[in-house]
Amino acid sequence: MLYSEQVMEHFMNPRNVGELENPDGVGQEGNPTCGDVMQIHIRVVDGTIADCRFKTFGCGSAIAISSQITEMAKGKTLEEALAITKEDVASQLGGLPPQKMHCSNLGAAALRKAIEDYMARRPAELVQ
Amino acid sequence: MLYSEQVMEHFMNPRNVGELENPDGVGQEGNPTCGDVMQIHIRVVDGTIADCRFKTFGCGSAIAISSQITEMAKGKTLEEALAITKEDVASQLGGLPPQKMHCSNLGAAALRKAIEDYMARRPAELVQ
Amino acid sequence: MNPVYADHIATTPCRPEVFEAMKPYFMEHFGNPLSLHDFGQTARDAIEAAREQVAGLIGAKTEEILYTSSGTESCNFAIKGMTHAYQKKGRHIVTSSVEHHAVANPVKFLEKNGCEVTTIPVDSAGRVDPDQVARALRDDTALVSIMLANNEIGTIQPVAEIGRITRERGIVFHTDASCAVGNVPVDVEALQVDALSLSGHKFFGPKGVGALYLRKGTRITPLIHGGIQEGGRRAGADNVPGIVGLGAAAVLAREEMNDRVARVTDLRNRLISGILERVDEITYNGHPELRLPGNVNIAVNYVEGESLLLLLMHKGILASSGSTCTSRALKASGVLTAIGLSEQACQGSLQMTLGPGNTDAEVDYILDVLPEIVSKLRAMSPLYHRKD
Amino acid sequence: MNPVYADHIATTPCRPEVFEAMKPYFMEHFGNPLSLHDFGQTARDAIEAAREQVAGLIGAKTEEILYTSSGTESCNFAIKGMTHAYQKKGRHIVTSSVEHHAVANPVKFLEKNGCEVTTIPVDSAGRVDPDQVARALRDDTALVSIMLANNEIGTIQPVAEIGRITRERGIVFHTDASCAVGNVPVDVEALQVDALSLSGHKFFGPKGVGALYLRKGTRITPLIHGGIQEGGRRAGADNVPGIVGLGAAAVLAREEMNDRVARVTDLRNRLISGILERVDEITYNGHPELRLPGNVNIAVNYVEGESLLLLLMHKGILASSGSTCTSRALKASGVLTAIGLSEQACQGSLQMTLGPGNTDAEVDYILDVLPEIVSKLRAMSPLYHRKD
Ligand SMILES: Cc1ncc(COP(=O)(O)O)c(C=O)c1O
Ligand SMILES: Cc1ncc(COP(=O)(O)O)c(C=O)c1O
Repeated sequence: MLYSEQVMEHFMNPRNVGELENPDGVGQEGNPTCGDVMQIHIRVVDGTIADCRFKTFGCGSAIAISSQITEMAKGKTLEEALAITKEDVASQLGGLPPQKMHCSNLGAAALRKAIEDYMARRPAELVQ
Repeated sequence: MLYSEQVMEHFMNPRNVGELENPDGVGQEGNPTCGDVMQIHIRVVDGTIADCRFKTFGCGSAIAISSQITEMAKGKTLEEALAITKEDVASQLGGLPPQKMHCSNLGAAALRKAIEDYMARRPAELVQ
Repeated sequence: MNPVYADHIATTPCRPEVFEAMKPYFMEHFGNPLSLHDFGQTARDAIEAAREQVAGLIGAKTEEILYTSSGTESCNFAIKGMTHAYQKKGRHIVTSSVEHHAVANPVKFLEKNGCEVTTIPVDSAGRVDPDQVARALRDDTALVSIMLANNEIGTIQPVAEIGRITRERGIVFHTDASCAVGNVPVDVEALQVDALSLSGHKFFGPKGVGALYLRKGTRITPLIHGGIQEGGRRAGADNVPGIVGLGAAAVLAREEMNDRVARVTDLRNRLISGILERVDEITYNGHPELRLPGNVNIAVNYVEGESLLLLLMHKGILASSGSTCTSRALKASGVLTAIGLSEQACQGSLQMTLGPGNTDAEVDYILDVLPEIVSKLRAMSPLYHRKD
Repeated sequence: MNPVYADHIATTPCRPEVFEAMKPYFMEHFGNPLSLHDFGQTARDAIEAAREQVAGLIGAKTEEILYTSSGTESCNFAIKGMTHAYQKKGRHIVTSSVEHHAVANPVKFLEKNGCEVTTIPVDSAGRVDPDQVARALRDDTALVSIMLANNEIGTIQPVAEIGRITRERGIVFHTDASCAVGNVPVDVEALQVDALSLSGHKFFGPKGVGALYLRKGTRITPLIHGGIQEGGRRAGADNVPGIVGLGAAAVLAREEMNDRVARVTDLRNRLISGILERVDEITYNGHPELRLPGNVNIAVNYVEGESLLLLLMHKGILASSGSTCTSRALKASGVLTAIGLSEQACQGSLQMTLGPGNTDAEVDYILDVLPEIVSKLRAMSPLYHRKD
């Protein structure tokens, strides 16, 4: 197969699958008509991502990326989490086939949306 | 190879190769620039072909045909010899590949020319 | 456990008999059929014997078989060569919306280069309506090309009916039978086609060899010009071992045809009915009966095909999919779209194609494994959740 | 006695190493390189490894190698595909008078279909003058195609000089190296070509596989449209075992190149000087040095080539000829005519092409046998008599 061992490992044993009860933020990215959909739930405690779950409709790399990015997000401050790039995710996974690089974008985008959702729900002053 | 056994046998062991000393008739057919040349010498005794020789520049079938037609001509009257067709020669040889049928024409034509040469050398009344 | 190969549409292994037949032609009888000498004669005899074998499989005359390097080359040869040869009639081509790239892409190329193309749609089972073909024909139609069996959904087209119509109108008709020949009975007389493409590696023959059936009297312009191989219609050194292998595969296919069809149809029916019993929200694509014996094409809702393939592969099951992510061109299958599947459903495409070498135990194993895999992926799918 | 194979230009046997390399890909590793699963990956790895091997033989980059089914297909692909891709520049083609049918016939086809063609003549050694090529180039020249080595007289063309000229003018240049690659050192950088055709069965690889070198950035329109094999530039199921065999043949050729050239050149020189010593009234055709190592092409005056071949064959020697009678098209060799041989001399054409597998004893045997055969035929020839 065209995937690295790390991708396959995450794909076969994805971390953080599922949803959170009453999540603090929810982000979804992608479009089922043209490929993958990723949904990320976050729990935020003291400005830090305390927990993080995903559900993904997509190919092997999409699932591995979801698993990887939720692992990376946990324990990070919102600011740190927002700084995660698609390249970070891909390199943590030992690289992705070129035609799959767009998937890694979805992960970062879904996480950003979840954080934005969290911030949108908070009173303005707290978001500072 | 594409030739019958009979063709190959005549080609490998051609009969009547050579020329006659003071032949009664000589015929040549063909053209070295585009393929085969056959030359036939005949000796005529009492209106019958008593001896017959050939020289041929040409492919396997041309040589086999020359050998075969000289064999067929020997002992025949001039009239009988003139009646030999290319098909007769080809069939005596167990057939020829289609693209080689034109060669068998050369044999009959060279023989005819040798007989015509013989007749042209005789006084007119004898030719009756 | 050995892998379960359920991807016979992608390619098939050479049968041992085929490989045995080919073997002497690599090093021992290596002559070029064009050589006049004995080595050439041996090679010539071999490819002519194979021509008779290939012709025998499809009810053709020996001299109506032209060797090529693949089903794709055969299709290109037919489509470009016949359109060129009949260009005085016009430059209109009629084809279907479910053709393999091997037909669709040369047609597209011709369209960009001055031809006009009418593409006949298919119904939800993937069938072309012969009446629609009849209505599409014009005085300037140079060629009709409609496949015999579809490589994705397995649907078999009403080629004989179309053949009757094109013959009446005096228009030449090519059918791409690349994945049909050797797997279902094919007879060029019954089909009334003027040209038919076939491919060795689809029925246990070697890769690198195909053939074009061209009805006597049908004109064609060569695709590959050069030497006088194939009567000057297809130049290039003959792939002697490949051709011998194609002949051997044709002989096996002819001998085993009834058994193959019966056996593979039975395996397929067991597989699809087992799946439909065990997994809900599945669409079974293609025509229920008029399909390739080994073809099982389904859409598994709420999951994506590549993930399915990876998990199946982890369990030793080799299959394929028409999803966007499994396509190197990153486009979902045009065939699934043509039969009206939603784009989301296309993403859940799974194709398993069985062959006579598959066993009941292998089908049982797939049926054991597939439901868990689907459940695992659905549990991860945000779309599936939504639905509850 | 085993036959003496002196017809390496017609084809060569697979080397045992080549066949061994191919073997696992018929039944065991039979996957389709396009399949995502493991069987596909194995096949994909195999053809990519071979691509590197083929590239290595000719100094190309791996991604500059496209697989085809023969030298002829490569030539057609290059000539039609590059002319089409560069048609905005114009439709003028420059070629030589001694090209193989694989080049001459597609060029003729294009000429009939709207292209203009300039054919450069050759000198009596069969060489093209690069200056004449330079003078033939026009603003609307789309393509130059001049062969690297001639398959009949063995003459090697000044391809590097021509490459320098075409590059200066910004015109793409294809060379047909079908009978050169694997037999003489070939380096696409030194030659400065944009495209180069090669053929597996000419250097101990399998029949049914060739390649086109296409310099990075050079445009080409596919000849065979369809799937996404070869980056969409050459569709059709990959001939995996054939490609693996081509790679193995390339590796052997690279390793053995110096030895091959030295050994075969020596055999050839012994053969031709022996013939010239023993038989009078013989013309040695082609360039004395700038020729394929194994090529001996002579005209034996007063006798006809097919008869020579038959008698040689009877003695177990397999050779070829450019005479009318040995050509299935019943036309004398255009190459021999192009170097100025009289038509009668063409009839006496005899070509013996040696390979590294031939032995000194075999050369001695040919030298033993040939004079008698010539004498026998001359004794039968009415033309020979005339001359005395
Ligand atoms: C110079 C040249 N070009 C092209 C070809 C054709 O190659 P293939 O036999 O692989 O089709 C040959 C083979 O005879 C050749 O010698
Ligand atoms: C319907 C159809 N047409 C054409 C082809 C192409 O044949 P090949 O793989 O021999 O090039 C295939 C193979 O997938 C096919 O299934």
